[in-house]
Amino acid sequence: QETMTIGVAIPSATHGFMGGLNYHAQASIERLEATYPQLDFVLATAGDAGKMVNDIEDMVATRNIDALVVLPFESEPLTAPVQFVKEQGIWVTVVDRGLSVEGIEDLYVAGDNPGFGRTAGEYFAENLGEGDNIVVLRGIPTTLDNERVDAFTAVIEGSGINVLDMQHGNWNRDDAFNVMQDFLSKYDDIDAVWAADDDMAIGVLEAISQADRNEEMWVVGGAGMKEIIARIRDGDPMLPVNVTYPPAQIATAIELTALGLVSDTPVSGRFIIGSQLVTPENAESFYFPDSPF
Amino acid sequence: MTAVLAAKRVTRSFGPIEVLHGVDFDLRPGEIHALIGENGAGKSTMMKILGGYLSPTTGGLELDGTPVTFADQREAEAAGILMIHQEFNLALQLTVEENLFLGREKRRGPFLDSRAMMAEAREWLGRLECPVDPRARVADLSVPNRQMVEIARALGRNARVLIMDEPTAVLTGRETDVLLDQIERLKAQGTAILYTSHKLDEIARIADRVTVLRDGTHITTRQAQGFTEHAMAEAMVGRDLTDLYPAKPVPSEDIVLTVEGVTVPGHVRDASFTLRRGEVLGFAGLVGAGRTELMEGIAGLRPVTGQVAINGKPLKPGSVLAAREAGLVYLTEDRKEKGLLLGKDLTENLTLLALDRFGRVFIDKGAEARALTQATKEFDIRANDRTMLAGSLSGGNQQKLLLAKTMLAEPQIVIIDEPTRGIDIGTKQQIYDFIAALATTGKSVIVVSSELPEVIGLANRVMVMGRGHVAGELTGDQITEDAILRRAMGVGELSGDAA
Amino acid sequence: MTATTEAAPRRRLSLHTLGPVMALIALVILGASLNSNFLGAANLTNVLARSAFIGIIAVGMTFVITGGGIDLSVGSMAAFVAGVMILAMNALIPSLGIGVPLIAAGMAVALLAGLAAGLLNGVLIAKVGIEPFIVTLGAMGIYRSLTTWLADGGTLSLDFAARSFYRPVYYDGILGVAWPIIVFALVAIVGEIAMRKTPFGRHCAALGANEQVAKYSAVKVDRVRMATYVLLGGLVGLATIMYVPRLGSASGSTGVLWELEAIAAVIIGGTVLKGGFGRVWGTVVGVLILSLIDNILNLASIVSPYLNGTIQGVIVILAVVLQRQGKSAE
Amino acid sequence: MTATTEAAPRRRLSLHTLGPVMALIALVILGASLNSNFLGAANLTNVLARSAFIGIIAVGMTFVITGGGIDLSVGSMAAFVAGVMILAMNALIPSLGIGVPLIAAGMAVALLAGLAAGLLNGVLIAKVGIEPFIVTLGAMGIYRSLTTWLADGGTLSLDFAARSFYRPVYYDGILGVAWPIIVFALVAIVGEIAMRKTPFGRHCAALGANEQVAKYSAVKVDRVRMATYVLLGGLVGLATIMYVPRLGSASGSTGVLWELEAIAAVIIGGTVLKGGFGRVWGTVVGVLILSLIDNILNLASIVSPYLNGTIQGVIVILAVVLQRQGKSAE
Ligand SMILES: Nc1ncnc2c1ncn2[C@@H]1O[C@H](COP(=O)(O)OP(=O)(O)OP(=O)(O)O)[C@@H](O)[C@H]1O
Ligand SMILES: Nc1ncnc2c1ncn2[C@@H]1O[C@H](COP(=O)(O)OP(=O)(O)OP(=O)(O)O)[C@@H](O)[C@H]1O
Ligand SMILES: [Mg+2]
Ligand SMILES: [Mg+2]
Repeated sequence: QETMTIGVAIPSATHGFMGGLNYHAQASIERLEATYPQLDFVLATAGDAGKMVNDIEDMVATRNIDALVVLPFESEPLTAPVQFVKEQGIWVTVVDRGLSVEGIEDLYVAGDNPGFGRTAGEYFAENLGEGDNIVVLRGIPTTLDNERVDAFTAVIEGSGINVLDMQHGNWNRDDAFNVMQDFLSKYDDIDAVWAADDDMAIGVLEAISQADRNEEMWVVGGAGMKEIIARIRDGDPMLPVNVTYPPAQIATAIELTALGLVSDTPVSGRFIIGSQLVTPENAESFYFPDSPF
Repeated sequence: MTAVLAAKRVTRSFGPIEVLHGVDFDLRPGEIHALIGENGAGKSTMMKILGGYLSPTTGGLELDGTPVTFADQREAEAAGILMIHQEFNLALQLTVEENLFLGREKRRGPFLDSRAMMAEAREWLGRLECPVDPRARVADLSVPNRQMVEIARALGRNARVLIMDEPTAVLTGRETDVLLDQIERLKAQGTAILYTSHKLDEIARIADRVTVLRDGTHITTRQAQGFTEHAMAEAMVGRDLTDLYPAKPVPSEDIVLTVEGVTVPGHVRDASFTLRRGEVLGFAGLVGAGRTELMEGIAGLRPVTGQVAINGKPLKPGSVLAAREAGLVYLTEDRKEKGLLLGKDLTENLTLLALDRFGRVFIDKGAEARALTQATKEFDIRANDRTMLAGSLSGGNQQKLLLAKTMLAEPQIVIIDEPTRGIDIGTKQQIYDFIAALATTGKSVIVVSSELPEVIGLANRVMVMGRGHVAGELTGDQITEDAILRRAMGVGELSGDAA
Repeated sequence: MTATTEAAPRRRLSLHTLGPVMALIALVILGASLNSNFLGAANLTNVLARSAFIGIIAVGMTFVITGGGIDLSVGSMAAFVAGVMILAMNALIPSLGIGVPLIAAGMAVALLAGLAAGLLNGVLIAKVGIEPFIVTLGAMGIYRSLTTWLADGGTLSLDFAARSFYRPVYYDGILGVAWPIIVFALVAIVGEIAMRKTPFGRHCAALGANEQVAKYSAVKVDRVRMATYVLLGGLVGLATIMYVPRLGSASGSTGVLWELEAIAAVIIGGTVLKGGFGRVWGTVVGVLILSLIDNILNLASIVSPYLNGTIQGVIVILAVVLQRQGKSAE
Repeated sequence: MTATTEAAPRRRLSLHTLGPVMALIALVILGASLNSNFLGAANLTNVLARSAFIGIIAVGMTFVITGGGIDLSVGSMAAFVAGVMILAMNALIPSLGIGVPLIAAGMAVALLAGLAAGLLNGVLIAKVGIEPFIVTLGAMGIYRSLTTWLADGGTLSLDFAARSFYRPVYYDGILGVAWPIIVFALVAIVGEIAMRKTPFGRHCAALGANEQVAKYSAVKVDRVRMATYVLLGGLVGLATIMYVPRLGSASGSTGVLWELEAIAAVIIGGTVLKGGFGRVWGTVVGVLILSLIDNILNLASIVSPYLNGTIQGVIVILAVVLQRQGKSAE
């Protein structure tokens, strides 16, 4: 039986979410290699868009891949190279960040970035009222960060909630800690924080507890880090809810791609994994103790 | 005859301190004008002003009788004035040829004309009988050869005025002869030459006129004819100079240093000698004989094979600190690259070698200050102020600082490589007395010198080196210039102990 | 890399000396005028405590740079040391329980790991003779990736109970002064004394100024050079000891760009990048300048946050322009 | 920063000279043994073409470093230039249409922007006299944040039709040799000639070796120093011209860490970090070594991708160890 190779190109594990994504990618590859001896995998992680394009070129030129699973580091720069891969007759699965030209990929598996911001925004709008103050920690300046924040602001617009400040915490605990410390120095009245990512939420929580203002505000992170989910499950008053953005979507994508290669199962199409609100009631079902994220 | 270049009532200050006080000076075409004076008298400063490297604080320069100011040395050079610095002015990482043509490369179209430059470099070096390869890196050259490159660079540029600041300080007799011949040739072509040296015999030999500076003041300018060396020395120092060399001390029979079969790869083969307590041992030889390398090997600065023992105890090879702790220190001939931290102040330089004597945990700054006071007195270091940088001292005073630094380690055995390089005649006498006094107090001194009179005048015994091995040993009355040179060049009777 | 080596500073109270201090004062005034909480104890404590990690490392970096070296690996070394420390502490909980012995063991592990990492850099640089830039660039990649690998791509977290016990090491202090500030101050003072008053400091400067001269002056050049890297490694370990109790975690993104920040602080403080002259107090000023810029940008929210980097860059350059102005005016 | 300055290489065919070449050959053999496609035209074209960006920049960096400087801003400068180029081209489409004039205009904008950025660095360093490390560190932050700001936090994209038209500049070539390879080869050859055969190259080396001496030898020190930065800026512009058709976009994360990669390539190639000696062909070898490491890691999925950084770091250090071995054996 002929062996087939699947190339997987993802960003490297530079922050919690990507770490989780890397974990799920490797775990599913291990699983699939055991299940399907005829499948070979090439996993490459990249720290920037150029390196990711290099990796994809190498997969095509030297590893003769039959399918490519890619989570584009950025949409625009990856579009042409992935299109080129497609033109070679290679199956293409795109994960999470869509390409800037429609219809290149055979399979699209993604989370819902605007939905991520919207779900959080809706919770804020429902639980805060006229004149309440919030601060926002954004991620690394990127398109997807913009999409999330735009959706968030669109929802709370008109609710009377004041967004006191927005700064970039770069999806990083230390940066978020520093930014939150300074927000706390700057504003005497903060009712809630949207940290947009659970790594940042950790830093934010620490800054708040150092300033001894735990009673005053609550924090909503995002992406469902296991520690945070556990605290929600246990009813931490500072962490009322979370919004999912599952790093495991990469596993879905790889598995579907593998299935498409080894069987006749039709797998092309679009799979959008919606962002769900994690509440103390449903938290248990979002808790994965083995994931590093 | 009108002067090509003249200085009118030139003063120059560094910070609050004036080092030249209204000096008048003129230089005529086709003459060799010597500028002499003690260390720190202001010779280099005067020359730098004439060469456009420094500007006068007050007063001015005249070129062909019309006042000029040089914004920088480039303008002076455009006017045909060139200077050979007392301190080297070469980029060590570059090759000889690259240095020779730096800033005035020959071009063919947009490219360098390497072949022409190489040929010309060979010609200039050949004219100076300097055997270095133009492709060699300057960093790999010995100090004398660097000086020859520096000279070649100036000679190759057809200057109207050539200023030479102690060009022969690091040269041996033979190279000096070659250089002086070249200077005579330039003079015959009408070049005006300003020359300084602490070797007064050279001055007497080539100068047409002599100007004497003392403490930044113009003392006299007169015809060289009939100006004896002795008179020059007195005019410089302002006091009577008697016998230059002190009486030779009598060494004891104890052997303090045994060097046996020492080989420094690439430089010295199988050198053996001994040194006695209270002895002054001279090392003579031509440039490139390997004296420096042998001494550096003994002092732990180069990898060596063979045995070195101090007071019978073998010395750990390759460690300067071990040598120092055993009582042996080496004073380098390369003051600028290996001797002093030119960007640091006097104190930091003075105490670097013997820093552990100023406290193991904290440095005792008070003791350091006292040491500096002591050293400036003992070695007559003339510094404007105590916090000045070593690089701002006059050349001779840098040498004195280096000597002071070395002696601060209180060695039993001192190896001094070129002890009086750039030292004025008055101070030379002090240093000779100092060396003799050291020996008298039971210390042992090795003097490596290219000035034969110095070796002859000081040493109890002389080792002659030639082409990387010890070519002979001379004692007592055997020590004559002729005997040394014959052995150094490998002609005449070779004594049995030569390797 | 301009002509700075030649003209090592000498004059006291010159603009060159005052440059960074003036920049610092200007920043403080700016901050105070922008926000009334700026000079409050809480904000000052925040800023100073945050500066401590980079600050402690930058003091060590001052010695490395003064000795003519450079170390690009400190940021990722800190991440690695933190990772090792967390793993060790988690592993020791069953045997030591949660308490002072556990913390002490963790601290010892961090210090030893830091010293070992510094020693490795030092040996490669001083004994094998490889360019410090290359050794530490390589080490930077190595530690960063080892940390990611240890954390399996994610974050290494200290056991929750252990962290709660350890937490006061960052947040508490004596007489209202937080521990990181105290430790940073001590390191800075000891560093300043070591640089100015001990043979080691002298030898570093001599080595950086002219290695040949140092060698001819019986300075054990290799040993001094190695010592600077070991010292820096040890200080990275110490910084990590302060860092881990803050968030209780380490990941591949811990300490990213700390190396550039530390080096920048050293240079802003007046140490000469090519070696030969170093000033520990200047480094402290440099660290404070860099921290204050961030703090003020967060407090002010004048501009698009996208432009924060621009303002930072401009201020850093201006701070050094001030300093050089004094110099070129001689 | 070790004893390298003294013994800058001169001897031909020594291990020191051959070190990087041997490392390169070893990598090629390793790659060929791991995968039969490694030496195929497609893979070689890929590797060489993608080396071109860093390679072109590294050639310029060789001059800057030889002249005793450093430039940390090249990566973010490339991002900024790419951003400006894309904005300019998008803006010009209505008036120029999609065609050769548009591409030519875009190229001109990129070159000019690069030269201007280099000039700015050069003026601050050579005329104002600020440490190159600080100037270019500041510039790095400034350009990076300006790019993010221009892109409004996202990505600047070249109009799709324009990109399709422009794309062959990266992917096509002459006689099967891709354009970036041709341009890189030309830049390397011209650079090597400029370094060895023109007064400019000599003056750079003299400046890096000893600024005083250069100045006293009638070398226009400031002008040469400035020229190295302007040259580097221009080459960043040129690299961008090749880069934009490949990815068609620019964002705040474009060119991250290019500066370190370019500097590493220069040092691996044997140029002395403290200045005074530079070798353009060595830089080319250095760039190829760095690209091959990535390529080989992709060829052989031997280890956890988390450890890629470790392997990279170790190989980089080893490549330079080879080189130094030759040196210390003198
Ligand atoms: N850059 C400087 N800064 C401060 N003082 C200086 C500087 N350059 C020279 N001096 C001082 O000027 C005086 C004259 O020095 P100069 O070098 O001209 O002496 P010199 O006659 O050449 O001595 P030597 O025979 O030792 O070379 C000395 O006292 C010296 O310390
Ligand atoms: N035969 C030779 N041919 C060419 N170069 C030589 C030869 N012998 C020695 N050299 C070079 O000359 C230098 C010798 O050093 P140096 O001239 O300092 O020796 P020395 O005997 O100490 O003489 P001096 O003390 O007068 O300078 C070394 O750098 C060596 O490479
Ligand atoms: Mg002089
Ligand atoms: Mg000698």
